[in-house]
Amino acid sequence: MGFLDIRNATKSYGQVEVLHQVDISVDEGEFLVLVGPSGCGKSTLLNMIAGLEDITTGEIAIKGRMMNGVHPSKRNIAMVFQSYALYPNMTVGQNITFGLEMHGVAKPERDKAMADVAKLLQIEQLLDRKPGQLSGGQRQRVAMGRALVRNPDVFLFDEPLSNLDAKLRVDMRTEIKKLHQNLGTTIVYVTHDQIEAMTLSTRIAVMNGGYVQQLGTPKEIYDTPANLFVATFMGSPSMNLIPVKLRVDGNAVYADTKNDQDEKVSLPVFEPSATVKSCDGQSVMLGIRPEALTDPEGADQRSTHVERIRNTVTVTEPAGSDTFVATTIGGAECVARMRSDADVAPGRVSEFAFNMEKAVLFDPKSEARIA
Amino acid sequence: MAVTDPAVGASAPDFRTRLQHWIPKIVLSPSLAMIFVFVYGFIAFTVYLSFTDSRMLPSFGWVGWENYSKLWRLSHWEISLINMAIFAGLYIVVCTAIGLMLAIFLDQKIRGEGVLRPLYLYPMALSFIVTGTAWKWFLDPGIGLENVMHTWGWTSFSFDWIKNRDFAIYTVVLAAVWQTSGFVMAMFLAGLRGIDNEILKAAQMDGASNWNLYRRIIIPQLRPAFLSAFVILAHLAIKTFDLVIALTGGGPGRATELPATFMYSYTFTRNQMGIGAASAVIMLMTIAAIMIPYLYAELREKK
Amino acid sequence: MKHLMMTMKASVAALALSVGGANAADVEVLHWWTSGGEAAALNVLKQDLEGQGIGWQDMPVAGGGGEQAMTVLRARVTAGDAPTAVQALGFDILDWGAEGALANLNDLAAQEGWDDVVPEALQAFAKYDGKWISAPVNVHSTNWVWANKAVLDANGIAVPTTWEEFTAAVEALAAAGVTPIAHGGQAWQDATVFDAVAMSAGGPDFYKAAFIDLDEDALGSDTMKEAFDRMAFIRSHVDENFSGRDWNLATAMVINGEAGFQMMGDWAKGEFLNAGKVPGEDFLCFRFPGTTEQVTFNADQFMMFDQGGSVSSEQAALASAILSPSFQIAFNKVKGSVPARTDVAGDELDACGQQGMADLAAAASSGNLFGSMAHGHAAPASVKNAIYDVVTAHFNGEFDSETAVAELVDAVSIAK
Amino acid sequence: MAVASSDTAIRTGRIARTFIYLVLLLFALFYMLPLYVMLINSVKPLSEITGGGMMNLPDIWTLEPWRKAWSEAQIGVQPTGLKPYFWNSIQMVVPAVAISTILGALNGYVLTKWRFKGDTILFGLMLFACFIPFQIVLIPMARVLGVLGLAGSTWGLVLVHLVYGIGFTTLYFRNYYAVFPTELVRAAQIDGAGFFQIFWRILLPSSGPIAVVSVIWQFTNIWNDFLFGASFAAGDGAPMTVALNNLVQSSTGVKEYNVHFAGAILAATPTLLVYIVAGRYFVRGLMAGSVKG
Repeated sequence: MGFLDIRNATKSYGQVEVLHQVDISVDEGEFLVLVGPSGCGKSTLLNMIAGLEDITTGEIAIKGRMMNGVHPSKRNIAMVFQSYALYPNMTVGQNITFGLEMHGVAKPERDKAMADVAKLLQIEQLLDRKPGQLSGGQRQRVAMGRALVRNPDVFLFDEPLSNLDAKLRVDMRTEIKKLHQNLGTTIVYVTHDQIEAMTLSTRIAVMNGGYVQQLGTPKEIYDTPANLFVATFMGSPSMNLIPVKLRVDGNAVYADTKNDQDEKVSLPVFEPSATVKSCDGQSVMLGIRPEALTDPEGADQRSTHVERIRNTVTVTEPAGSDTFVATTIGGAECVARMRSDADVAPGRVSEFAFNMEKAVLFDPKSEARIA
Repeated sequence: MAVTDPAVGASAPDFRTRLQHWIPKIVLSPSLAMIFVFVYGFIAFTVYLSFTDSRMLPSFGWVGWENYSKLWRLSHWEISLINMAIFAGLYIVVCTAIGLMLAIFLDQKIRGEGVLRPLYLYPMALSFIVTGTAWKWFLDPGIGLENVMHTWGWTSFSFDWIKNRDFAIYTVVLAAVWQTSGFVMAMFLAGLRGIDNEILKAAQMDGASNWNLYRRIIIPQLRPAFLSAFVILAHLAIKTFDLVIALTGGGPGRATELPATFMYSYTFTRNQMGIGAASAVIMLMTIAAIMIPYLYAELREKK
Repeated sequence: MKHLMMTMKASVAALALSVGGANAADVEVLHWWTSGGEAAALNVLKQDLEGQGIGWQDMPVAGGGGEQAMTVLRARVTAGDAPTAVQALGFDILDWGAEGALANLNDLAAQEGWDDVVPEALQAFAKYDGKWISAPVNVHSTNWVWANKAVLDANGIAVPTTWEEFTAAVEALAAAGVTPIAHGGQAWQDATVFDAVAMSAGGPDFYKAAFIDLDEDALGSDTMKEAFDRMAFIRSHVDENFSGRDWNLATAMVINGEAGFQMMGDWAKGEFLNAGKVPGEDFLCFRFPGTTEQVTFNADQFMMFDQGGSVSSEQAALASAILSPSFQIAFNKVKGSVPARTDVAGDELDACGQQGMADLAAAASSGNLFGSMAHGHAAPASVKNAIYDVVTAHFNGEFDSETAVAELVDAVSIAK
Repeated sequence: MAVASSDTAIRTGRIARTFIYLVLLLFALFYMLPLYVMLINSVKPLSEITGGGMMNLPDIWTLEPWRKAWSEAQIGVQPTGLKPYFWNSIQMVVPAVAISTILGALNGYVLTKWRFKGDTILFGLMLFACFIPFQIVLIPMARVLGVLGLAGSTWGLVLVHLVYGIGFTTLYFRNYYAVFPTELVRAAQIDGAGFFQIFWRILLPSSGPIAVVSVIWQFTNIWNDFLFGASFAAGDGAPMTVALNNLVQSSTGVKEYNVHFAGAILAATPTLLVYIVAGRYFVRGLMAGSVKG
């Protein structure tokens, strides 16, 4: 049993089930990120944890205490909203202490808690201002202060950074991460930004269409996505998917496709499992991330399974640290991530190195990874 | 930890949550109860009365459709319906047009807007018990505008609509427009002030003339203001009663009778409450025919 | 809440007994006499009652010749909170009598001998089913013509006594460039003229048949067409701005010499007196030509609402005070009308008032006293208003005389 | 008003601006006309009015009609003027406006922030109730008030105005709260605030503009009502409009038009004041919600 348990939780509006059988257990001190495109049900799930939406079936428990039907204020949670939801008619100080006041905490205690939080977030000079007079980043801090001051069991964040500009977003991201490391609190964090998900979390739940597609550490999600959706949603640029035909040859399995000169290409699958071996002659998708598809010099030196293919470069996009190179393999558009000084030019045929240790296979019908 | 409540651990909702669940409905219930009794209950009562032989006071002898058949035989009723169509149509269109025009003009950074706005708005504050008399005088050719023009030397000027059977209804429209167009102006002004200026700038970059800017960009964005204005105006048009009584008393002849004056006169001064109730039912059905589709569209959209 | 419950219980009890809302020793009086003179006159009554220790709760609701007050009365009765006494006219009294809502004043009437002093035609509206239910205050006669003497003299016109003389006088005035007839185009004013015109065109029997008995033959007769033709004549001799004009502005036209005649009830006299004019010297009053013998009337009365089966002592005192000769004279002097009882001396009234009293007494004894259709003393409200509709429509040119006759028959049959 | 439009993107030429000013001034004259007629005639002796020339300035200026209308004119049997009735109206209007506005605000709050199944239909029913013509409810209303024991009392009138005003106040507040961020309510819930605390501490302090709209609307309608005031108030508890009507209407008496107009302006003073004082907030309030839907 975890610190926060979501057991078989579903949510329906009338006949329509919008969240299906969610099962997640979060340990104390974990940073769980719910990520997915809009409408995937991540905010609904967060609101169910907060008690802002009813749970249709299933259970949610915090610290072993059943939360179904418990009022939000009795769950000992705090929430930071996308719009910050600062009370416009109250000063920053009043905003921060409102929750304590509602819980009947005495004034001296409230003031002390407020002072501590204000110091932690460096917003002492803002305490007498109204939210309307604050910048976006300041509002964000106040919203976090309001959550922190309650010292809750679980922090809930609902896309807290999406209203900030790019630079501020990165700064605040770091700050949230620091807070988590320093305070060791349990956090459930909703975002549609996969970079936020990767950088902040200790575990990620990727959601789509009301289902949890995959639950795992950032590394698991990134390296071994459970299905095509997770593979394409996480990572930028997203994973290349090349249609191939599997060919079993003794103990080895080859993924056959063609380059853009209509030459046959055979890529040996790294350490094929029994399942893979049973797929002789089947058409599948080969997934390979851009950083595993490079120029030969830039290929991972530790990898023992680097395969080279000659193919025509269509577009090059120098991005400073790297150069992204587009090409067409087996009819699929692919992006390779090459060193910035790689010798490539549009229209020229170059060598592309496949790090087959990082390649994964998907069944195109079920979209699931072939493990 | 600020507050925890270790005692509560059951799976049933706690008392406070259940209470919170019921409070909104409890808060709403007195208003709903009042509306159901005083509006829908009374409507039901009126429908019932329309099938009875009530004359001076409600009585409960069932007469079936007799009141309705009598009602449709009355030329008086026919006149009041035709008048309603003319009045409501013109009133709503003219008020909207004037209100929109004034709002657009006032929105051009006009000096003295602060003075003009209350001037346009104040008629809404006055009751027609006496402004009706002022209007009556003003429209009266013998003492009002026509007379003034004549004394100023413009002897061919003629403005005798209020005395003319065919035009009197337009004077009712005029006075009604006077009363509410300022209010409509305020609604449109509010709508205009809420439009994002960046859109306007973008449209100007695209080379839109002022005329096109309003026609193509701004006015379409005022849709909510148009709808609100329509509801308010339609409701005022249907309830128009004092104005007619004060301005023309339904005359000349019966030229400015409206359904509301018809209903009042049959119910209260002619002791034919059954026919009055029947006319009220027809009025309500007309209102419902106009309003229910509107409400349906509006409320469904917002959901 | 508890208080509310108690009030509710109390009021339910009150409803059951049908007791009025006023305090035990108070009379609550609903009326529409709010203009200066009328109200002052009514104040005489109030002081009289207060002298007897009876409080007066005033409930004035003006407007539309009592229409507003009647609407309010219905609301009050429906609420179970009827006023003690209510000013009312003609058929409204009988209608309330028929509802069984009014008190029986027979004992008082017998004691004070009302039957002998109140004209029979008036009694018809003060009694229901043989019981006195209201106390008459005054009698207005409606078939008066008011004329500016200077204007008439200047054009060599004598007081016309027949329709022919009247048309000649009117045409003479028109030729002289004076507006012959001052008129206000409101339904009730049109109907007031119509009353007199119909009476002069067809005589008393026709009037009674058409407006009181609502006889279809009379309503559809050629005489009725003649009456409408005469209305058309009058219509063609009023000024252009007549429509919607208040009657007193029409009276002002006569006072100012802008017009020669006005057909209006005796209340118009107040306007002349108020303007400092003297009857017989500055202005003339005479019966509408062709109706010299007849009087069409309307009478203000106070209905007494039933107070739990018997007449309360306050009501009796009020009714008695209303019919006392001193009040009758004091009030009618101001109001322009004449006393409802024919046995009081009219010395205090002016020339027109004295003539009115004499006419009334004569008409009452010769059977020439009729209720005015226009003022709700000939036919019930529904019929009255149906006739209004036709008369006004005709007067404003919507119908020609022939159509008007047909419409009249039809309208009356629907309203009956 | 210096909100939002300080940066109007539209520029107009000199000729167009002259035209605009001309039109605006013409309409200002049009709106002022009846008030001019009333004012001018309220400071003339009666003889000047009946002598014709109702549009002319007075030859003799007098404030006598005003004094008479306020304290001397015959309203019923007693020459009290409008003075005593003013207080009656205040006693009726203040609670009716206050209660209907508060209830409207609460209803709007429930209908936007505490949605439940069927709430839209209930709101539709409340809104449709705005359209009921008052004349048809008179008789059944009298009966109900009689049964409740409220006939002829100020509280009865307050109830009547409450019932027929609540649809509008609910409409205004609902539209206003519809655009009020729901996240604030959720944040407050998590902070532990209850239904009324959220309303009182979070929503109400931000409701100024729409409250102005609601109050103006209700105040004007209730103050100017005649039908209910005449039917459901006892004689000396009658509101101002009934007294004014008694002053102005008299079927067979002398009409003192100058006193009538003075009385009319006196009776309208509170509503005029409300429009002038609160008018600037009015457009702002409308802007803040009621026309945005």
